[in-house]
Amino acid sequence: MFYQGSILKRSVTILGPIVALLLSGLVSSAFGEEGAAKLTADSVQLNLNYVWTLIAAFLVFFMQAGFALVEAGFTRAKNACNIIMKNLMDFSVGAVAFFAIGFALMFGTSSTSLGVGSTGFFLSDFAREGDPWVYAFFMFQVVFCATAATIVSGAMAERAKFSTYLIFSALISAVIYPVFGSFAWGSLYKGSGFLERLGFIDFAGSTVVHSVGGWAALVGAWMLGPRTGKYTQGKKPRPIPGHSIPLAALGVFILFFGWFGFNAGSTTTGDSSIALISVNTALAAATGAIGAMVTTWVILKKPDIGMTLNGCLAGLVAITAGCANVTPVSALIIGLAAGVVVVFSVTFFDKRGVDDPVGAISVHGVCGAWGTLAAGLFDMNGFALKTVLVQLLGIGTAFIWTVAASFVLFGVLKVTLGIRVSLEEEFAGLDYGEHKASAYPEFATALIGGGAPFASPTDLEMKTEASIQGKKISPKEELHESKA
Amino acid sequence: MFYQGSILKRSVTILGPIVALLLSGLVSSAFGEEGAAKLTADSVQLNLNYVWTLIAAFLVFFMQAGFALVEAGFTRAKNACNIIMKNLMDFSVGAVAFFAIGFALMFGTSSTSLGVGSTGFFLSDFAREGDPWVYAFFMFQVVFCATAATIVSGAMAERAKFSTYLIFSALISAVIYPVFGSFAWGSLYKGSGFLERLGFIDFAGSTVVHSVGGWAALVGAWMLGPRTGKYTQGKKPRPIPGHSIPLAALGVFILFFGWFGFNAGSTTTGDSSIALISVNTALAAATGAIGAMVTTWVILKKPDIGMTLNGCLAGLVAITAGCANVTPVSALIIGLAAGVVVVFSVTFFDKRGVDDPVGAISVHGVCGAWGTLAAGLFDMNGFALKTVLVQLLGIGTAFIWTVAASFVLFGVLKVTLGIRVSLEEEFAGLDYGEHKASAYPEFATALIGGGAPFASPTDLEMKTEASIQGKKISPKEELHESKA
Amino acid sequence: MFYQGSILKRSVTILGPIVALLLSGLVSSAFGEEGAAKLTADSVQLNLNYVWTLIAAFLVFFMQAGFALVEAGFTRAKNACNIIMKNLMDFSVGAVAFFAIGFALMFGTSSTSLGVGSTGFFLSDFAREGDPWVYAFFMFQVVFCATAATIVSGAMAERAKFSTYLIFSALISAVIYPVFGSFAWGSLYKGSGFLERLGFIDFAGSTVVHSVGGWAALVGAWMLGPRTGKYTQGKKPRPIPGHSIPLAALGVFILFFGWFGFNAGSTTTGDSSIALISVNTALAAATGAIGAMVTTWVILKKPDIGMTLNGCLAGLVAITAGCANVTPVSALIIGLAAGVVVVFSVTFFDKRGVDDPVGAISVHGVCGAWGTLAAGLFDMNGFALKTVLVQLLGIGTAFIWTVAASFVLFGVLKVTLGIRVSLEEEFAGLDYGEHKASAYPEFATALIGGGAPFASPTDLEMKTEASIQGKKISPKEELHESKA
Amino acid sequence: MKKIECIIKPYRIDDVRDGLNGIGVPGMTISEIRGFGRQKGHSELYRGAEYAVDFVPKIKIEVVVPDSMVEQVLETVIANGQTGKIGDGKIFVLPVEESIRIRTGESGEDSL
Amino acid sequence: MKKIECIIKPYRIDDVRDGLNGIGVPGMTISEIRGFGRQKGHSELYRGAEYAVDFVPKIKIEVVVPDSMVEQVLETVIANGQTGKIGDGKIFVLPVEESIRIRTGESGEDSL
Amino acid sequence: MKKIECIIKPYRIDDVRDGLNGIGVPGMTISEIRGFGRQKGHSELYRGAEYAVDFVPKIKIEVVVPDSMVEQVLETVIANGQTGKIGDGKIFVLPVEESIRIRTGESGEDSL
Ligand SMILES: Nc1ncnc2c1ncn2[C@@H]1O[C@H](COP(=O)(O)OP(=O)(O)O)[C@@H](O)[C@H]1O
Ligand SMILES: Nc1ncnc2c1ncn2[C@@H]1O[C@H](COP(=O)(O)OP(=O)(O)O)[C@@H](O)[C@H]1O
Ligand SMILES: Nc1ncnc2c1ncn2[C@@H]1O[C@H](COP(=O)(O)OP(=O)(O)O)[C@@H](O)[C@H]1O
Repeated sequence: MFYQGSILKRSVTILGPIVALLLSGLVSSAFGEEGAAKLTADSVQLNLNYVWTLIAAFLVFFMQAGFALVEAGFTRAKNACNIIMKNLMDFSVGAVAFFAIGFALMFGTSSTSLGVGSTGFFLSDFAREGDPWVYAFFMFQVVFCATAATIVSGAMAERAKFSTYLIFSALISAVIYPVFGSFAWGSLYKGSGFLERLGFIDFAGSTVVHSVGGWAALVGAWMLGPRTGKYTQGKKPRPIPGHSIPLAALGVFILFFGWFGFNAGSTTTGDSSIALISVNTALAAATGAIGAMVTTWVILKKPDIGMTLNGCLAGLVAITAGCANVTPVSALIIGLAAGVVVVFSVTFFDKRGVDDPVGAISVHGVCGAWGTLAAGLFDMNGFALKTVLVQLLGIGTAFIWTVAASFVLFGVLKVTLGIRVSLEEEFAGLDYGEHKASAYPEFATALIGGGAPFASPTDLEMKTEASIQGKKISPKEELHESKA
Repeated sequence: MFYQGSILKRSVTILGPIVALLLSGLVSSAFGEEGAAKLTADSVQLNLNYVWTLIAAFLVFFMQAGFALVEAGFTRAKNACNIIMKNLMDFSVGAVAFFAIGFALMFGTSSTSLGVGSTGFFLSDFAREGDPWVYAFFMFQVVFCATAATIVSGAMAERAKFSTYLIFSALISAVIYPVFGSFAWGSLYKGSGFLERLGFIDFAGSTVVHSVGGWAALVGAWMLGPRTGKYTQGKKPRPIPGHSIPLAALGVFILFFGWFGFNAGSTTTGDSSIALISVNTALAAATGAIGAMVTTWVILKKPDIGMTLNGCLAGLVAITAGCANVTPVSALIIGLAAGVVVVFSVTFFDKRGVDDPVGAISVHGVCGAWGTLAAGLFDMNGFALKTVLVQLLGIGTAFIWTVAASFVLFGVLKVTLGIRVSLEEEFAGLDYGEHKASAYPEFATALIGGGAPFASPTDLEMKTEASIQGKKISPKEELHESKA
Repeated sequence: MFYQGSILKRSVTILGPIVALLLSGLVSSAFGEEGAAKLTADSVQLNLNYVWTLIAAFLVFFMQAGFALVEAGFTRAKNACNIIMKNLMDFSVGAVAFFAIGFALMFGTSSTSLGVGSTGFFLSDFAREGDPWVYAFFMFQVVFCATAATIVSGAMAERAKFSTYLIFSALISAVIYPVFGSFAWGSLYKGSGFLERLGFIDFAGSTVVHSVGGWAALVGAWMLGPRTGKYTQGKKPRPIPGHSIPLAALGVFILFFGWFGFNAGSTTTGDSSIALISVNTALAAATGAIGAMVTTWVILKKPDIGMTLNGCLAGLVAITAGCANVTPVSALIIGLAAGVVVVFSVTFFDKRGVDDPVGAISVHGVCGAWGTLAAGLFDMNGFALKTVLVQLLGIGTAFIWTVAASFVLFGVLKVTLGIRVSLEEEFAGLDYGEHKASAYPEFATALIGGGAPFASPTDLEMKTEASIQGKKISPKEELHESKA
Repeated sequence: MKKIECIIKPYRIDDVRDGLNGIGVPGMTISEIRGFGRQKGHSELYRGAEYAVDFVPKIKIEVVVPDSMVEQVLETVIANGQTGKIGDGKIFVLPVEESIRIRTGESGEDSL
Repeated sequence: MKKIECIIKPYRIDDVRDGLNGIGVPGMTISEIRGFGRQKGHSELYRGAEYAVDFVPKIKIEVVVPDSMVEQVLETVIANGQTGKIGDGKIFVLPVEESIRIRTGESGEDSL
Repeated sequence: MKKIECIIKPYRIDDVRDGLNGIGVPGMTISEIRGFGRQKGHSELYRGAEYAVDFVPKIKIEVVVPDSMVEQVLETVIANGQTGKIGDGKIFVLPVEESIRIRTGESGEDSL
């Protein structure tokens, strides 16, 4: 009696008339007029699900900060403001686009057998229904969508035009991500996708979120062409060192932290299953970092920090699909393999002329695919060839859909508005060119680069060039290998 | 039976004799001797409320890191240690002051009709009562109080004397914030304020926390006078660029993350109402950023990063009052408007001679007022003129109380101890002057500034001046327009 | 009825077949086939305990980022990559080691009266049992273990060999920490330690985690010898300023944030007791910061920022033992004392020739001991000499065990593999020597140091020395006082 | 032609530069240097201990002018750089044998 | 011996350095400086307001060579540093009376 | 008067400076530069790939002294800057025609 009384008193005292209105008016809740008198274990569990799902969503949101830092840290100081703006806008523009369109495509009732939805734009027909769960579910899904979108900015860093990028970012959130999402996850709400009907396992989105982001990044990086100075005349890649490893590392720690919400929160239910998921997540990240570190130590004779950071993320991406259906020992193996794979994958793309400044394609695309496959291979319910085949189907569908859709989208943008900044702007830095800004106005950044000749000469000097000398400077032609 | 047994076993095994004592001694809880045998849905919901409220409080606490970074990033390197110390002390000194005095004024039983409390100093008469809820509630409130206090440091950055600032910080936490808080929120515990009795809507504190902080910041910035070099002799404002946009941006992401706790946690109840609040919070922040970006893009021809970051915060401040009583579509509009307003507001104060290095007055004061008004205008229970008038009354009361109280407080401090550092110290940087410290001892910061003549010449050189040449150097008089 | 139906529908819709398998297969849960129909208050409370414990574990995990930043910020730029790698590996290697061995030693069934466990390696015999709580409990414990391990890296920063450090890090997680942990906390799971049987109070680990980490740090720092240039020929200590106070401060804020999970999460039960714990945690941190600030202000005439940051952490460490059994007013005192103590302790070790770049020994070792004692002295159940004596026994046991074990371990490593980098590598920086990396390749760091002659000359120049001139350069002998 | 090197206090740079522009100096080159001289450095605190920062930050201006302008440059620098306090700095005059403008290849005083 | 000081555009540094290495210049010293001249700076935005960054970043190369090499060095710097745009920079030639190699104590042209 | 420019290894700076103070040099100016010469740079790793950092960091000391002190300065710099390894650096001596102390306007050797 004491506690019930206390709850009543508090809920009235604390929430006051505003919430009372809320409860009776907009939403019908466990604390509605009759409800308050009759809390049941079921209604409390439902409340617990709200709390858990939303806290997990907040953690996933925080991953945006992690992405911003990783991408800023792994690129040059002269582009830091720009990459941060792109990350902030991935969420801002993406959230609005997903609210308006994407959520409906992904989770609305579908009239086709593929599963793409066609009801519920602007959450319109959901809100009337009375069940506030749609808000909790939307909140969790919108931060997932933002994650997929933000992956792309890293691979396109230091040369993608800001205005066009915003359009792309809006469309990946409104269309590209939700359409594939509806195939695999539509039935989490009102939809029903063909992949989930086949038994496709992608618990928290190795494919749905990470591979989709990674393959869109691949198309983007490829269509943009490499950063000027990234390749020698003989097409040999040259490293362009990122300007702040501590910021990049902080980004990785933040992503790791947020990933617990990403994986464990995907239950959207606060129950005992979240424990195993969390353990698997932590262990795979750990072995991912170890795997990449050891691989570079063997190959390069030194434990490479950039790769180790990528390896940690690779482990996280890889466990995302199977975090709920593999054992901890399997998680150790899945993460370790991802850490090894990511090192070779980064080098592979680098050599093929795809310039991905942060390793997004390898971390999210390749390791997302690996993780999805692994969720089938290591399924703790036993190995089944059918499951593995369905996993491969899902991986392949994601690749084809995303590459095709991104290709069309970037292609149209390229021939219409242009997707790449001018050479002068690239030299001067996108901070100046796109935002007339400096990330670190008080610090002298090196004008004389290391290995990458255009790593820095471009800096402040070029800003001036760009600003006073009109359109075109003509640095000797052969030095530049801009492709876009 | 299984689970009940398991809980019993665990609670005994895990918590051991210490907690057993705790339970029987200090607090009476659902796990007390009899309690354990009879968990009810009500008592579990109560526990859930504890968990939710405390986690939300932790998130709000983390906003302190966000404020510290935004303020450090938007000011010069030579003052970075000082602004960080001020932020750390806002919490440290403020928490003690609120514990000792503020909480009692805000939430104690009141003998006047205004609502200011007069019982419960040092939580004294609460603890005896036996209900540990007071601790959870205090925890949530103390981080709110710290937020209000820390807003002020940004507007007064780069010139406010550290020792006097500490006194001010203690008093805003002990008196200025709690008194107004008691008007609007007293009844959340034992008080009863006149504004809440009139139906004032300020769910999570656009006015109670942000405007109060913002208006105190206004008085502080105005009484201090602008930073030396901020205005030309013709009184035209000159920008003094902040030293690290990446740190400032990280601060904004952290604030955004913490804000979910700020708004949704204000239910202090873990139920379904937190979902809508979270969605509104995210959407308003998104459109706030978009609003500011587009506005600067139109006016200045470039999307300005500093303003976009401010715009995101402006959206968050604005949705704080109405996050629980407006629809998501309204949230989009409220945030968008805040993003536009903040750009004009920053410029307005800048031109009027109020030097606010981080935009605190505009973000928290002005957009807090806008958000409070918007909570009335967009009330999803329908528009009512009375509600809007009450909102205006609340906004006005906050302004008058805070400006008056701050004016007296800063006035007294100014004529007694002084509120501004000496010109030499300002040149040398407050890091050296107040703390004899360097934020970045290994990095050469530019001695030759950009637009702001004293942006940097002041640096290391002036430290030496200040340290070896006794009290006063006399740089040519006309160069300095210090007003305080 | 409505809600129950809704839960059923959602749990089926959302979780799909995967989770269904999970539930029936691996774990038996409240949502199992029959379970779903019969949620009880007990089962919901159990779910709440899962949610609370895991969220707290995530917060504690995030402290890893805090440690990395504090340690990087308080050391020189040329060693930033290395210290970050060490922190990342403390978790990565440590988590695997604790999973494989440590958890079994700490919490397995014990056949001796000391309490060290001997069952459950690789969580093997736990998983079969069916209760998924072991995963939640492991998750919480593994992040504690990582905390203890990571403390050590700070004290050994800027000179400890990376490869050997990894071995040490694995062994502290696999053996040193778990063995002592089993004495004090074994019965939280299946063990039964001699200290807990005596009534030793260390609620969240002032001794178990922090002192153990701190004393291992002491042995490590002592056996390594000081950084070259740290002491004059007359053995007078010289400060070697850290390269980024803002990063260090951000680290402290993150640690403070994570500490709420550390202390309040140690209930592993979501109930009302977490409120008092949180309040105590916040207040002790606040007075810790104030205590250190005032102490330096009195002694050094200026409020020292580095010490104030250490003071905040000292307050947190100190309240960790007694956070659940002291009153808020006691917490204020405990924190304040810790803040004062840490200042003198740092100076003490500095003068004694123990070079601890970040103050880890004083913050974690000394203040951990103080906090453990204080948990006895300020016990709100009343003062009892016996309790205090048991506390002293626990403090002493931790010291003896950790110092002895670390001494043997470091001793063996020193004579076999070596624990310190070469003088050339130390000059060039461990970033170059161990990882061939630069933390900030675009920023010119000062070649001309302040007080510490080798603060910087070592930088880029020495990298070259080290790389081109084979093994040994011979800077004039008398300049170097390397001891290891 | 002469090269005039001026070591000045950083916060005088704006005035000195404006002064030199005023007398028609065609260009100049500026760098940040650390000075040791009569004016001594200062001390800082780090985690409870004090240490000396023994240099003083200064700015070096290098300007090459025809012999005829030397006198005027010296006067201008002194007028604008002087505060009368220790540490105001030095001016050194060095001979220059040739000057070339890279853009055009012009040489001699025309190239300045 | 002469000391040749070249102020060039930063992004020409790789070519100029390679050119000088090509003609057998034994060594050189490079620093980052800020130039004021015909080429003007640019403006930036900060939180909604515009401000001028009035200098242009440049690189200074200092190379000391025997008198016999001076001509060749000048030609090489012009050839590699020239873009034909305002702001290409200057070359100044100054007399050097003595040069010493610290490692060996050798002096004169042998020490270069 | 002569201006003596010394390019030395960064970690020799404390000794060289103390040496020069010891013989009564009234002041000096120090800057951080990047050297190219016989001593070559090194390579670093970044995300799995190697790249060359082709310069070597050096410190430049500039000190202007009366002709009578030149010899002593040279000896002191050599004595304190020498390690005997490649890359110890150079000393260049340049003529100075005039020196002025900005604070007082004094000129000639008195101004040093
Ligand atoms: N002999 C010198 N050679 C080169 N630079 C010098 C010399 N003497 C002084 N300087 C430079 O001039 C600066 C100012 O000199 P200082 O002796 O402090 O004051 P003042 O110029 O007022 O006598 C020094 O910091 C140093 O950079
Ligand atoms: N009289 C001068 N003395 C010293 N440096 C100069 C002088 N004139 C120009 N400079 C340097 O040369 C750079 C280029 O000069 P500028 O006048 O902009 O273009 P240009 O060399 O094409 O005529 C300037 O930025 C400045 O660093
Ligand atoms: N001809 C030169 N002109 C200007 N600076 C030079 C010249 N030769 C060498 N230097 C400078 O002296 C430094 C040391 O020279 P280096 O050839 O590496 O070794 P050493 O002095 O032992 O022969 C170089 O890094 C460069 O900064």
